[in-house]
Amino acid sequence: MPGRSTTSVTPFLLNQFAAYGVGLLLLLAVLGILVSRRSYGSRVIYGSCALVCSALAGVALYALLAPGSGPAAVELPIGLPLGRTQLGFDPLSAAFVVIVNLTTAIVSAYAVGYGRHASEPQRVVPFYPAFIAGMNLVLLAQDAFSFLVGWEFLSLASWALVVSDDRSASNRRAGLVYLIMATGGALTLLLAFGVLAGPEGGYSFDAMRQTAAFGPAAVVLALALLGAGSKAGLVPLHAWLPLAHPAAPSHVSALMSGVMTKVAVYGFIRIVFDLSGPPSWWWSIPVLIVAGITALLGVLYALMEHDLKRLLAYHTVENIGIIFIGLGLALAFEASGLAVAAALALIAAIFHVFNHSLFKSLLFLGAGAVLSATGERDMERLGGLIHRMPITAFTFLVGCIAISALPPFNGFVSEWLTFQAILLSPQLPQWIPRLLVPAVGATLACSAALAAACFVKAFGSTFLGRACAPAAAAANETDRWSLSAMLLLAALCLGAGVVPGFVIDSLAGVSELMVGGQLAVQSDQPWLRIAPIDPARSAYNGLLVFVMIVIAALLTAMIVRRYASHRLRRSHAWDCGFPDLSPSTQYSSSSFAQPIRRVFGSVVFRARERVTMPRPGDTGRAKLRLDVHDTVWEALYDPVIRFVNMAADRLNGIQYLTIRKYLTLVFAALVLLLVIIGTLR
Amino acid sequence: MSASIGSAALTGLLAIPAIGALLLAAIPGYRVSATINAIVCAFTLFCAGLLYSHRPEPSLYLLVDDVNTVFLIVGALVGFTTSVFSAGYIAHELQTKRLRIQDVRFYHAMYQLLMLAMNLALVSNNIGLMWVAIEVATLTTVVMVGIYRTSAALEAAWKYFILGSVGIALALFGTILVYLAAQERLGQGVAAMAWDRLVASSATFDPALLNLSFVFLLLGYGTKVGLAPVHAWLPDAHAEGPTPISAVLSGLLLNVALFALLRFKLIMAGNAAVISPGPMMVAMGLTSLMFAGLMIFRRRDIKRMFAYSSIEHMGIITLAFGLGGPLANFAGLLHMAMHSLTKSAIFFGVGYISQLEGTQRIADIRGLTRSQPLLGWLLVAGVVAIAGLPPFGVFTSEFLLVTSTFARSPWLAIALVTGLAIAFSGLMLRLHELAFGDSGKHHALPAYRLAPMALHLGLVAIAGLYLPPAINAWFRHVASQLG
Amino acid sequence: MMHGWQSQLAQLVLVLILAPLLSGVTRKIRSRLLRRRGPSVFQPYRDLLKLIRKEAVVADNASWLFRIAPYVIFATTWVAAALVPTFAAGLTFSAAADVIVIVALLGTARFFLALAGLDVGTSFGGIGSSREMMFASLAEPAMLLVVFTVSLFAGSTQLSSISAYMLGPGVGLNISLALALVALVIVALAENARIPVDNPATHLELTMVHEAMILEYSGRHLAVIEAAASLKLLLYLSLIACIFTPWGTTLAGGGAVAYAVGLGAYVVKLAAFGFGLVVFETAIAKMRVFRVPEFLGMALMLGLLGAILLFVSRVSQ
Amino acid sequence: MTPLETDIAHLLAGSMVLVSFLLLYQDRMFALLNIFALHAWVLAFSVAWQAYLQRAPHLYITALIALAFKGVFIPVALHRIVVRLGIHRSIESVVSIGPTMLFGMALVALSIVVMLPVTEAAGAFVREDLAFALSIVLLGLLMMVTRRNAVGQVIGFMSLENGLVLAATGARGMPLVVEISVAFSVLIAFIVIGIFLFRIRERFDSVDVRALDMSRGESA
Repeated sequence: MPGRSTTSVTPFLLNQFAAYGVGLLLLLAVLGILVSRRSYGSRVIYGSCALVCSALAGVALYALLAPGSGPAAVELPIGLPLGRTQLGFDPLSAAFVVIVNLTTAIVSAYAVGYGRHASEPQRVVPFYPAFIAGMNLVLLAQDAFSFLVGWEFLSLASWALVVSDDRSASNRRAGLVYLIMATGGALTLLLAFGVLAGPEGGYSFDAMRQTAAFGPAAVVLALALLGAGSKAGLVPLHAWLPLAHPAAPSHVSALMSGVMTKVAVYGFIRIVFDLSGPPSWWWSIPVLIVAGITALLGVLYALMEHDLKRLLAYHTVENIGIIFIGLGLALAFEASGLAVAAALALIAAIFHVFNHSLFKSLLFLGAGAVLSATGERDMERLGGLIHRMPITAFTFLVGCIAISALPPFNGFVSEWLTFQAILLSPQLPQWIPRLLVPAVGATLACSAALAAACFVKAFGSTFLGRACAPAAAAANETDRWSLSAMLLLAALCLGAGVVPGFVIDSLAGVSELMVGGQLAVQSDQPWLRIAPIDPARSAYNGLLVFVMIVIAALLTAMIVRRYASHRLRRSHAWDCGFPDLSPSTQYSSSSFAQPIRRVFGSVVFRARERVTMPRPGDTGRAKLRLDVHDTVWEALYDPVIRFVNMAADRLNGIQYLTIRKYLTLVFAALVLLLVIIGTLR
Repeated sequence: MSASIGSAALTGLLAIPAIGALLLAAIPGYRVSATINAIVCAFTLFCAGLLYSHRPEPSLYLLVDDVNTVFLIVGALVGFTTSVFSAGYIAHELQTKRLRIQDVRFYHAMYQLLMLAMNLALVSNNIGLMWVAIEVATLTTVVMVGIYRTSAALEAAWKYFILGSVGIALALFGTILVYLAAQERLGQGVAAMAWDRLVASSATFDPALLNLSFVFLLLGYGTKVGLAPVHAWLPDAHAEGPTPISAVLSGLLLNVALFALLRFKLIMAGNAAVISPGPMMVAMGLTSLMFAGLMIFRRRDIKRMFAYSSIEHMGIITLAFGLGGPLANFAGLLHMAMHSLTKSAIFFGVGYISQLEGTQRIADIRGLTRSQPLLGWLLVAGVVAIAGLPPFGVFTSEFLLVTSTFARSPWLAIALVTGLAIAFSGLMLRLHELAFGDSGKHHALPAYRLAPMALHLGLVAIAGLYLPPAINAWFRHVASQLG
Repeated sequence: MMHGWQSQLAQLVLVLILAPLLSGVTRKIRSRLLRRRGPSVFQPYRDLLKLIRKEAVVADNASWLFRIAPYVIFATTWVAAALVPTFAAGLTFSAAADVIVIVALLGTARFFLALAGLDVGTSFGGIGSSREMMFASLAEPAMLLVVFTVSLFAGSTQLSSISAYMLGPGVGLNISLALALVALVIVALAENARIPVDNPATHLELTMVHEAMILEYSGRHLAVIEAAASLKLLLYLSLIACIFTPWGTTLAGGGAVAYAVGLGAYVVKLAAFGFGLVVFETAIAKMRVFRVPEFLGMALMLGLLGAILLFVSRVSQ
Repeated sequence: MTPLETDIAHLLAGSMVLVSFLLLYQDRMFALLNIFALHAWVLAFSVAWQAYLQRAPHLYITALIALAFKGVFIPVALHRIVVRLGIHRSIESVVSIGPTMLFGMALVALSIVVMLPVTEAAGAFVREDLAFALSIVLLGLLMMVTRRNAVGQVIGFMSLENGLVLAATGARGMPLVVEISVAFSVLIAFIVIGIFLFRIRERFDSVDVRALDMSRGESA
């Protein structure tokens, strides 16, 4: 149009870039079908995925930070017959696009190297770009139809990746459970949009914002919790997650756990905060309760686990719980008009989304490196890898510290912000949340501490100690691509931990749009510290703490070097004078978890240990039998399955009736209808 | 001008299959006859296509309007692709001696007769004529179902025959009642059976007679549609007949019967005093959806399983039309078209699978994506499409249906969603067994044989993402007509 | 306005110097109470020097983690200790971290200690690490709930602001505060491996927790770790001091006299708390390992109770 | 038309209902066949009467078909089949006669109830006639459902269809009546041939589940 300089980057242009990016990814998927069998195929596809994703992340970052970039959606002629597909950024989707694509780009770079281990690339490579495209489509969608198309497309592509190694029955089962639960969630979201759209079907998000939700908004909340929660992995809808995430190839697991669940979080925020009008205060109650249970149960499940990838998957459940605690608080504050507090809680949640996407994918990539080096996922059969793969061990350690919410890494910052939000909750006017929030806070603290325990166990039994299996003893460090990707992620974990102010500031637009409030601009604070409410109230300076630790450590080291003796003798382990025993005597991952299992697990998992000691003189071996129940599955899923099976069995008889009996059915139907007709009038 | 072309096309639509039937009855060689079969179907498709743009003048006996054009074109398309698929399929059946050469001759003649009957049923303006046509279509399919002469096939055909006959009788009674209601106003004779006049003046008919008649029509034609609890013939007929016939049954015949039901629903809708037919259709649709969904779990025969899936989808469509209103009707139409294409595509695939594996037992079929990757993945795509996942068209229609339903009656929407979820789980459970896992076998199947299947799925995928504005406007227009 | 950077530096050095003395003093008093003469109060310094001069024996399969862990542990503990107001509140760095950060820093130290315990791959190291983390999984939330309670009083999580508030008129005797204090003491006992949770003096294998983790350490590494342990004890005592008995603490802008007073007050408080600690320890016996969770669970409950009481009572403010 | 004429029409239709009850009541094979023949004859007469009333000569054809085909040919054919298959002993029915009759009564009542609201405008003639036809249809269906015997079920179906023809002819000036009756005759011929060919000795539902398992790969 006249008067606009062609050089200026308009929102519309950005949205167009984004749409092209998605299209490009879909093209890559098609290309993947053709080249996947070639030797170079996987490298080409993964490499270009990395490029496209970084481009998308850049565009989205610009859209997030550039002033005055409001939504001016690209309208595509495709999509719903009764309305056009609209793609575009608003601050929320821009923020999530950045998070998703940043991580995805790095993971794709890892996959360039890791992809070589794939036995059947043609079952992985084509679906990988489709998977990414689906996630971006969900984030960019500005109308219900394309949102759900993206959502289901995403489920479909990731399902194909889960069953990519379909030879193992467990993977097939994982795929089945995953696809069914994902579709169930999508159907509930369908209902939610049905409520929002109303009878004459205003499917664009704008229309939904303008028209008040048809029907009670509580229904929307419930449906959103079910729909988005089932994909995010809220307890008790998490059942598919520990099955599906480990089944996929490790770089895909990283994406599913680190990124895909965040798309679900986005869906929840979009529906509950954006589309379904102003919340009422009690909305926060179910969210907070579910979130607290999720956080605690997730980490406890993880502690019971000795399959490395399953452990990581369960930790995703825990972190989703933490994220939803933040969201629940934000709901409570927003409903009570405490805009700044709401902004704090929301930003804490989204910040944790960002952090978790970083360190969870880092950890899964590390697990992948271990898996490809040893062929083992069972931590009981690993150990001592820190000697064989030092760099992997180092990056994995960084991930462990970050996810355990320990300073100076990023995991701590977001939990610190969440705690700050919790401490603001006495301002809430209602009683129930005021009673609930401290309990939630305790849960949060407890799960953080348990997470630390869990990752001591994970890192310790995987990388430390002595190798428990020849495979672990013969492992070799993984390739350059993978290492550099993991190092990059580790660096990002540290970076986001020491200078969190930038992240918080860049999320200001989101909080403004969603809860109508902002935090003080953090970049104004001296020395890069963050003080969300008021420096006198609470402040944290990650950079300073980090520098101080480093200086203190170096200082100590120097002093010791200067004054201490340098003599160092290698010898057998002391171990209270016991002779050097076989590696099997060292603490395994399940023995490490034993005390915690006895304290918590006996209730939650009905965990029972039975020791059978042979009588003195009897040379038989002693036995320890441990049985742990997945109570959630047994309480919730088994009954449903049993009911469906029972109904199917009952009805199945109808397949085998005789013609006369079928005629009886017809006759009965006829008489019934006639009676109805006869009585209705 | 346009009208004259239209009437020519209409004549062709009926004459070409008739001639084809006679011709094929005369020709012994199956190669030639298979080719001729396909060519005749192609001509029929062409005529149907012409009718989209050129409408003949309606007569007392024949009528072409927007509504039946949709069914005609979808039907002719499926009929054509099926005839192409059937050529290869029948050849294999001959090699394996399951069919004799004279069976094939009979089969081809019957195929065209079936086409004729269905076209006639669709274009007939006279409800009596429509009834006759549907009866003929039923009888032809009955004999085709029994064509293998195995005990199971004969048993299935017999069951189909008896239940079908009862259905026909009920439908006829309903038709007579409608005529009785009409002849008070429209006078005796053919005029009182012409559908367009019935619709025009149904407001003045006697509501009690209309109520009664709809009960009989719903059960009578509902038997043909395969709605529970009068569905019983459908699974066995699909499972035991030749697979092309299963494809035609699911893709066409069910739609034709549903179309008949729609015609009468419109007559009811014209009269304010009648008990609305909507709730009855919704109830039967929902029953079929739930019932079929649960039945899928216990199926061990692959064709029978997909037959139940047809029942499920017919239930959905009936429910949609029962709900009425522009959105739901649009969803119903779209779903009908998409289901025809997808389900026939699936049956094409299933036909090849049962021939390659030499069995229809799901338990004996494993890892198709390994033993025959293209076929396997096409099957996966087909099942994914029929289960209602994007980017396929079924998703679009289910999206519209569910969202529009919730606004009107939440509980119904929840029940609908539950049914969808159940059926979905059942299909996926079986799909995982069929498509994945290790399979020692390796089947060779020339890719071009899969062309019809790929074509259908391609169309469905395109329709899911981009419905051409012309078709879109057309469907919306029809939906608005369906009240 | 802030204190000068000198006072911050002074505190850094001060905690370093006082820490071994504190453990020396406690040991002395302890043996006195047991009717023993006991070593001199300066014995810890001698031990440290001795250890530093000895050669370090490292197990064959110990990794680089085993050798850097002591320094990380020491550094984090030291930084944490330097951030707690001792003789003066509102020091230069105190704005850099609030009490939550301090708790988390100790968590980092514990994390590395537990890893070091697992590194060599002996059974005792494993025992120590797993039990330590189990205790922590209860102690840390209890600690954070104490923090909630206190910071809800002061409306801040900055220790300086908290002690300033505690000096102020607003505070009377309060049930929540009392509960918090008890909880904090229990946590302190657990975190510093004191009786009844653990016995710093024992080497009886099956009862060890802290000692079991550092079993493989020797020489300079052991020295650094011991120093860190004593720093931790000091930290907890001064934490209790600055929250519950902030009297005499130098506030910003005080003169030399004020500093002297503050220092004196601080030393006196440490001595008093140390004495109290020893008396408590000598009075009771060590628990079985699986009684400890109940002990800590009590702390957790007390903390939660205090917090909830406060959350609710803060209705109309 | 004079009341007498309509009364005769009623009489014939009503007597068909009566004969249907006789069919329902009958439990010996040959007697059943004979009574069905009677059913067909009554139908033929009433159709002929309608033809005379409506001055519709084509209805005479329908009457003729009814008479020749259903009144003579089918009973004879069935008779021979019964003899050939040796199933002339008796007809076991699912429900014993008494309840069946009661249920039949209920059905007649139902059909009258649903016909009541039909407006007088539709003509008393049509209404009564329809009520009878409907009850004949329902009774025929009832017979199909309650009889375990193939022949019995065929006869049930044919009586049902007689009801249809009655209704069709009762509807004044309805086109295609002849064609329809022909079509139905073809249908019935199919069924009879089917019984004969497939040796369905006892009943339609001879195929039991175990047999299906083998043939269908669908074990219950």
